[in-house]
Amino acid sequence: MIYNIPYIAVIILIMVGLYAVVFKRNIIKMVMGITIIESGVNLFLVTLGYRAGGVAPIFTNLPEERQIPGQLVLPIPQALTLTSIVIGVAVLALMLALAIQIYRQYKTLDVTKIRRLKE
Amino acid sequence: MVVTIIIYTMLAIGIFFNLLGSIGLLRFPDVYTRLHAGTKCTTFGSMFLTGAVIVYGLKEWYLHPVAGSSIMPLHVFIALIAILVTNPTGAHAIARAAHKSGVLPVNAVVDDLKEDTTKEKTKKAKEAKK
Amino acid sequence: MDETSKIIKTVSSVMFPFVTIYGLYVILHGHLTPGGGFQGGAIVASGCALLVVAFGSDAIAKRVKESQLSLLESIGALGFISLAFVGIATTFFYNSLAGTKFLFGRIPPYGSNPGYLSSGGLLPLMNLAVGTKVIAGLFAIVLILAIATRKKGGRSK
Amino acid sequence: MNPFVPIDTGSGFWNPLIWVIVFIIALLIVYVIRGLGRGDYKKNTGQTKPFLSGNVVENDEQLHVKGGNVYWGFTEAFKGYYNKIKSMHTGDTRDYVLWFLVMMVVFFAVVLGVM
Amino acid sequence: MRSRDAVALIALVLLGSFMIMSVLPLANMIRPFGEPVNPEMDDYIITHAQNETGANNAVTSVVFDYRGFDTLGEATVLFTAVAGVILILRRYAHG
Amino acid sequence: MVMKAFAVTSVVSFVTYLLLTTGSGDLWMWSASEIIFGIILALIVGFIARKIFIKNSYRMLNPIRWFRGLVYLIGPFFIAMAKANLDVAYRVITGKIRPGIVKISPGLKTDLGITMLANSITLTPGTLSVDINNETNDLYIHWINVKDEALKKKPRDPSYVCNGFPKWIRRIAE
Amino acid sequence: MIEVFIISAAVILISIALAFIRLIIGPTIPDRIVGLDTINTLVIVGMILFGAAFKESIYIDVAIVYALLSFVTTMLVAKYLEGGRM
Amino acid sequence: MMFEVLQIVVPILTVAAAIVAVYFRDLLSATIALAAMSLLLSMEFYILQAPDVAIAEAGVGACLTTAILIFSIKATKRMEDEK
Amino acid sequence: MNSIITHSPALLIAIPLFAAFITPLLSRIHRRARDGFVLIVLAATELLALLLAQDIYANGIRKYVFGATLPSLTHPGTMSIPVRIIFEIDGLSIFMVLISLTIAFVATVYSSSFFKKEDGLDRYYTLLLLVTVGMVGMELTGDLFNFFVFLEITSIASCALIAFWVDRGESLEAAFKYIVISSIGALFVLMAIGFLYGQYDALNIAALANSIQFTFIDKVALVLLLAALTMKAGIAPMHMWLPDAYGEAPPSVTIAVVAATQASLYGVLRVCFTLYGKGLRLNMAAVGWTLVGLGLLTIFIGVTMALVQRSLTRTIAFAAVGEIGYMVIGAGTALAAGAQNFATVALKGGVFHIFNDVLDIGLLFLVAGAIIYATKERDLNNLGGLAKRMKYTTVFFLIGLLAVAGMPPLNGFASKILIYESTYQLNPIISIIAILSSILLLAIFVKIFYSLFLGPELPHLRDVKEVPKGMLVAMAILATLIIIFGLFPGYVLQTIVDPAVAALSNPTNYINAILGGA
Repeated sequence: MIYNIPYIAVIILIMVGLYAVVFKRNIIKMVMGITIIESGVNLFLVTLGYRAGGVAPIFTNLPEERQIPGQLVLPIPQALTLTSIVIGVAVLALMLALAIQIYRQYKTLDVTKIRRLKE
Repeated sequence: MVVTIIIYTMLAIGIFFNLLGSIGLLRFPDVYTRLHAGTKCTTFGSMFLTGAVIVYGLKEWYLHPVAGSSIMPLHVFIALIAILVTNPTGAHAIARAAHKSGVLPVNAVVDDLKEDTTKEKTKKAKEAKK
Repeated sequence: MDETSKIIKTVSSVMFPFVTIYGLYVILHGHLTPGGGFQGGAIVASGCALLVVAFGSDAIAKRVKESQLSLLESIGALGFISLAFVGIATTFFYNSLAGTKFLFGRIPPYGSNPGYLSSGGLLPLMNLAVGTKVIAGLFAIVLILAIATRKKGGRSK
Repeated sequence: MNPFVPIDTGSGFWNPLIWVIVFIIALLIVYVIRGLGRGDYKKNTGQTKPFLSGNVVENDEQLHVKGGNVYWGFTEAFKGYYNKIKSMHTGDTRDYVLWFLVMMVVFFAVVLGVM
Repeated sequence: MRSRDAVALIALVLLGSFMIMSVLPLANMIRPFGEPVNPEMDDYIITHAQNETGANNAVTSVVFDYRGFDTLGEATVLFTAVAGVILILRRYAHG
Repeated sequence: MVMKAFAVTSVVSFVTYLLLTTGSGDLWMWSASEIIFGIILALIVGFIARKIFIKNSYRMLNPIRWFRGLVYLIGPFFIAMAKANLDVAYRVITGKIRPGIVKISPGLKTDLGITMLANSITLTPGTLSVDINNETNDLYIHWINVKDEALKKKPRDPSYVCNGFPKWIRRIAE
Repeated sequence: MIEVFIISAAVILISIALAFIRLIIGPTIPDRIVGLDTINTLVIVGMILFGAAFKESIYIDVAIVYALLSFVTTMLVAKYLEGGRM
Repeated sequence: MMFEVLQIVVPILTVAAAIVAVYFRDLLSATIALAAMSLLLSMEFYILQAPDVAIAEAGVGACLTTAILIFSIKATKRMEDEK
Repeated sequence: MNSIITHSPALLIAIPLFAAFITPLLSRIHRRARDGFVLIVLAATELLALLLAQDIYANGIRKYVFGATLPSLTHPGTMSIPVRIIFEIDGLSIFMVLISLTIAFVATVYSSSFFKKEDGLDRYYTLLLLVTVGMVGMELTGDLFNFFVFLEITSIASCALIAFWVDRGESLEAAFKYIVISSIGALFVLMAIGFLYGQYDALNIAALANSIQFTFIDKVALVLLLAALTMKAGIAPMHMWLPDAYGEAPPSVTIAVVAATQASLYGVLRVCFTLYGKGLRLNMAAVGWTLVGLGLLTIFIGVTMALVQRSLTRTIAFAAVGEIGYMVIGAGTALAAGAQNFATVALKGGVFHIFNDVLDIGLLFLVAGAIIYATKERDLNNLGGLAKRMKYTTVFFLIGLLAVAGMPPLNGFASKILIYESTYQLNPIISIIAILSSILLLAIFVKIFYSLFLGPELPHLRDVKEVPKGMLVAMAILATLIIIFGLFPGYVLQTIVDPAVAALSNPTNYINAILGGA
């Protein structure tokens, strides 16, 4: 139970981010919420790859007392997380560019006023 | 053995100052004094902590002079230099921004900067009038 | 007194080459130490962001054009995909340099070792290509967003 | 392969070729019937003019039913439904996300409850 | 908007509880923290990465060799985002 | 002039690169490939940063100045820093402060010198550089415990806040 | 030796928590950045200590990245507060 | 033993930073809190033995995310303005 | 030639990607050169896809392992699951790829004359190519994480394209909504991938499908995947982003986004039928019934909302929502029916309708684009009497509306009748509602056709001209395809739809192709 703290932190992060997206009116705040969800998912992936007592799967100057079988952290989740981080930055940049242009057009950041498209 | 004692001492000093910095950050009344605590103490404490790691790395290098054991002390040294250069600059940037954004020191005895800024403003206003 | 403090400018310009060389180090040593194309590229792009902050986006935009950045980015991306094409004699993305005696062809021994820069096959080259791409791309994003802050109101109707 | 294979729908079949032939035959029949009609119908005379109980006929453009007004009666008849469904489409991004979350809960209920 | 907030809160709470349930080791449902079950694929990479790719960093060998295609996709995502930002802010990019 | 800046930047980058990659091989501490790539990368960095790194402070190329800088760092600077921290510790515990912002004219000309001074001041007892006048190089310093005698005359005496640093820095950087 | 480093890192973590409180309660933006700056330095130190504890010299690279880049954030916020063009 | 304590404290701090980032009405403060969250997340990655990811998060979170957020706040407006 | 076919799965991605990277450079040289280059690249890719399709129909499932010593070496000898990324192409994949590439080609032809003076066209073509790459990648890949990456490429590129008219606030708003919702969805997909990876330590779809055990976590992952992908596919009540995005994008972009939506639908099919399909079909009946219900809701909401729209593009967009419902009903019926024999018929109808829907809706959007191009007007109330000025456009609109409403002998009818027949056997009410909705749709469009094209000329539309040739050619391609598909539905079904349906209903083949040895 106590060792699953990172997993629980993941869920709380995701829920906090979703809270920001669902309840906050400011679009930049919503973007921040999405960033928080993104962080949560990244943490989830890295946590999946953790092996208790292991070190990173890098063989350069590995400490001698770490025998290799079973002593290294799993590498694939880390690779997935890297990809996910890049995607996060890309999406963030795009959303912020849109936010800037929306502000230029609508003169507001309030999402309840940015709704010319309805019905 | 002596090296171990040195490392322990440096760690103790570093931790002391870092904790002190954080406490000062909480106790002081305004931004500038907090900067004193936050910048000076943490920089000094970090110097000692990183110094301890450097000493430790050097000891390892001395004990096992294989290729690669030199990386730790040198990289830590680079990190230390970077901290030393950037921290005071960051503090300066914050202080300047704070003063420009209108956060003035609490209970200030004297404030030359404010005087000068107001002087300049009135001067500019006069020029604008002319 | 509206411009940036001299101290910040000086420190930024002193820091910039160090940040850049460190970023390039991270890019090139991706197969030996933590890091790689993306991480190093992000570091170098952050160094460029440092310059944007210290000297203002006007001064930087005068030196660096958006078209140059996109050119660099395209070159990086093309380099990466071409490196992937190199292996197409066997399969796409086949690491055809590993194990040859050529440029990066060395194979390190199994287990803990100090690492050789000349190992890794196509990996260091791919790192370089991705690094180029990421530097250009992220810097372009930062620069354009910085320029976008300037024109308040813009061309809206 | 025969390009004119019919589709087997389980209980019947569908072959557009037959349909086309039937359609053409029907057209022919219509044409024939049309030919049996009155011959004294003349275009561009008073015969074709609309007669609105003696009121003045407005010009064509005002008679034209605008695209946005089609099925006005239909929407009027189902006003309750349309009010509800229109208020569902708020145009608020947060509501879109909220619908997604609600549907996720529904899926959870279905999958965890039934399976 | 009261009802909307209530619905949103309920949905969030339900979703959170479902997900928390799925990460708690009630019946060993997900791998417990720090103890991967049967990491066959990763162990293969750990043991063969140096041999097959010549890279000491197994993460890099995964990123660029074993899953190199993902990295191509990742680079494409970044390229796409840059193109998108330039497209959206093109009034500013070209001066 | 540009060539010189390029060369200096490249060499500095190369040295940094060598520091980062120690222990990689047999050429004393480096492998041949590291050195080759180091040279290439250093040239690239030199090309990019040639107009940024060194504006006109070529006098820093003198090794005697480096030596002086080292002595300064280990000697007066470190002692002042230790004092500073004890001072802050004292103030954290007792809460006795008497803050104020004073203006001093250290009389340094170069950018590098004033930067070093400002950073030294920030790290030393009770003082923090708040602002700088970009034309006259006057520093505005936040002083945590203002002494009354410093307030007597209007162009303040720098010696109260920066115990002899300007002298050192003039010898290092100017 | 390893335990000592980890205990030191734990104490650093307490300092981080304290600085984090300043980040939360800080009445003005500069107060918050001071908190962030302090956290930054402390995290760098913590990472170095962990690196020493794991005996992994290559982990120090992460700390260097932070040491080089942490003040960009500070300067960005400072620049924003100063007003004027970016 | 100590190590487990760390593995518990850092996630908690991360979550706290995220909550604070959502709580702040001032977008600039929220950005600062987000930077702190990214920093702590990087620390967590570091503790979970993922230095690659930690470097990426450092390079992105410490600088680029904050930079583009602050630029866009500058281009729009600072306060969240909720009634 | 042989090696081209061997490597064609990789080339299908690599060639458009290469072109996308090169387009910004090329557009500095000459505008026309760039347009032609993009067209040639897409045509070549389409040709390659056709070659690959022929090969697959002849020789069965095709796999391509990236970075291995052999393209078909799925996993090294000591391993039981694959390590590397594998492209696995069966009938369904190649079917979807053909759709995507056709649409991308048509969009390019169309936009080469639709856009004249706009700036930013170099990025536009790059992004169009990237959308294509994203869709094709989603459909070809046999790796779950790879699927996520391509999903993100598709959504980011589509978002940027939707915001192409940056001076219209509505476009920006639609793009923002789209990116928010799709990035959240994609994050949940990633979360689900994490759950599956954590359990089975595999990322390959076939390997996962082989070892899936329907534990609690598997169900959670299923829910996350299903919710995110159905949302991306635009199923009610998560469809609301869709009319915004479809309605406000440039029409050539809209048809690309339509194809992207179908790619998400492909994801739904793949998850339901392959990933969770092995031997446990009975358990999926609940999901099937849910999908049927949602599909009905989608049809109903889409059609009724299309009635009250004032904007031409939004009307068509809501009709598109309704059309999506038919495909979902087809898939859902197949899931709910289980092993009964009408499952295949329903699946056939659903899969066939994917292609038909893309063609019909695409044609309608292109016609709407032509009207916007000619009149600069998209409000229905300001349009009328266009038939005299725009003869070809009128004909194309007529074909499109008859097809979308499922009038014989056009293609919409052929697929809809399959769906009606099979759903009637599941539950007659479903089929009746579906038929009624279709009739309502026809009524709406006939009326709109009348008020747009027939009737008197409006004074401000007197100087309207027929649109340029490129746009007409694009519309003509789609119209021809519609007529061919309508006249020879049996042939089309036998050649391309049946392999797709066979691939869906036999997940074991999919699994064995990967895990059954090198």
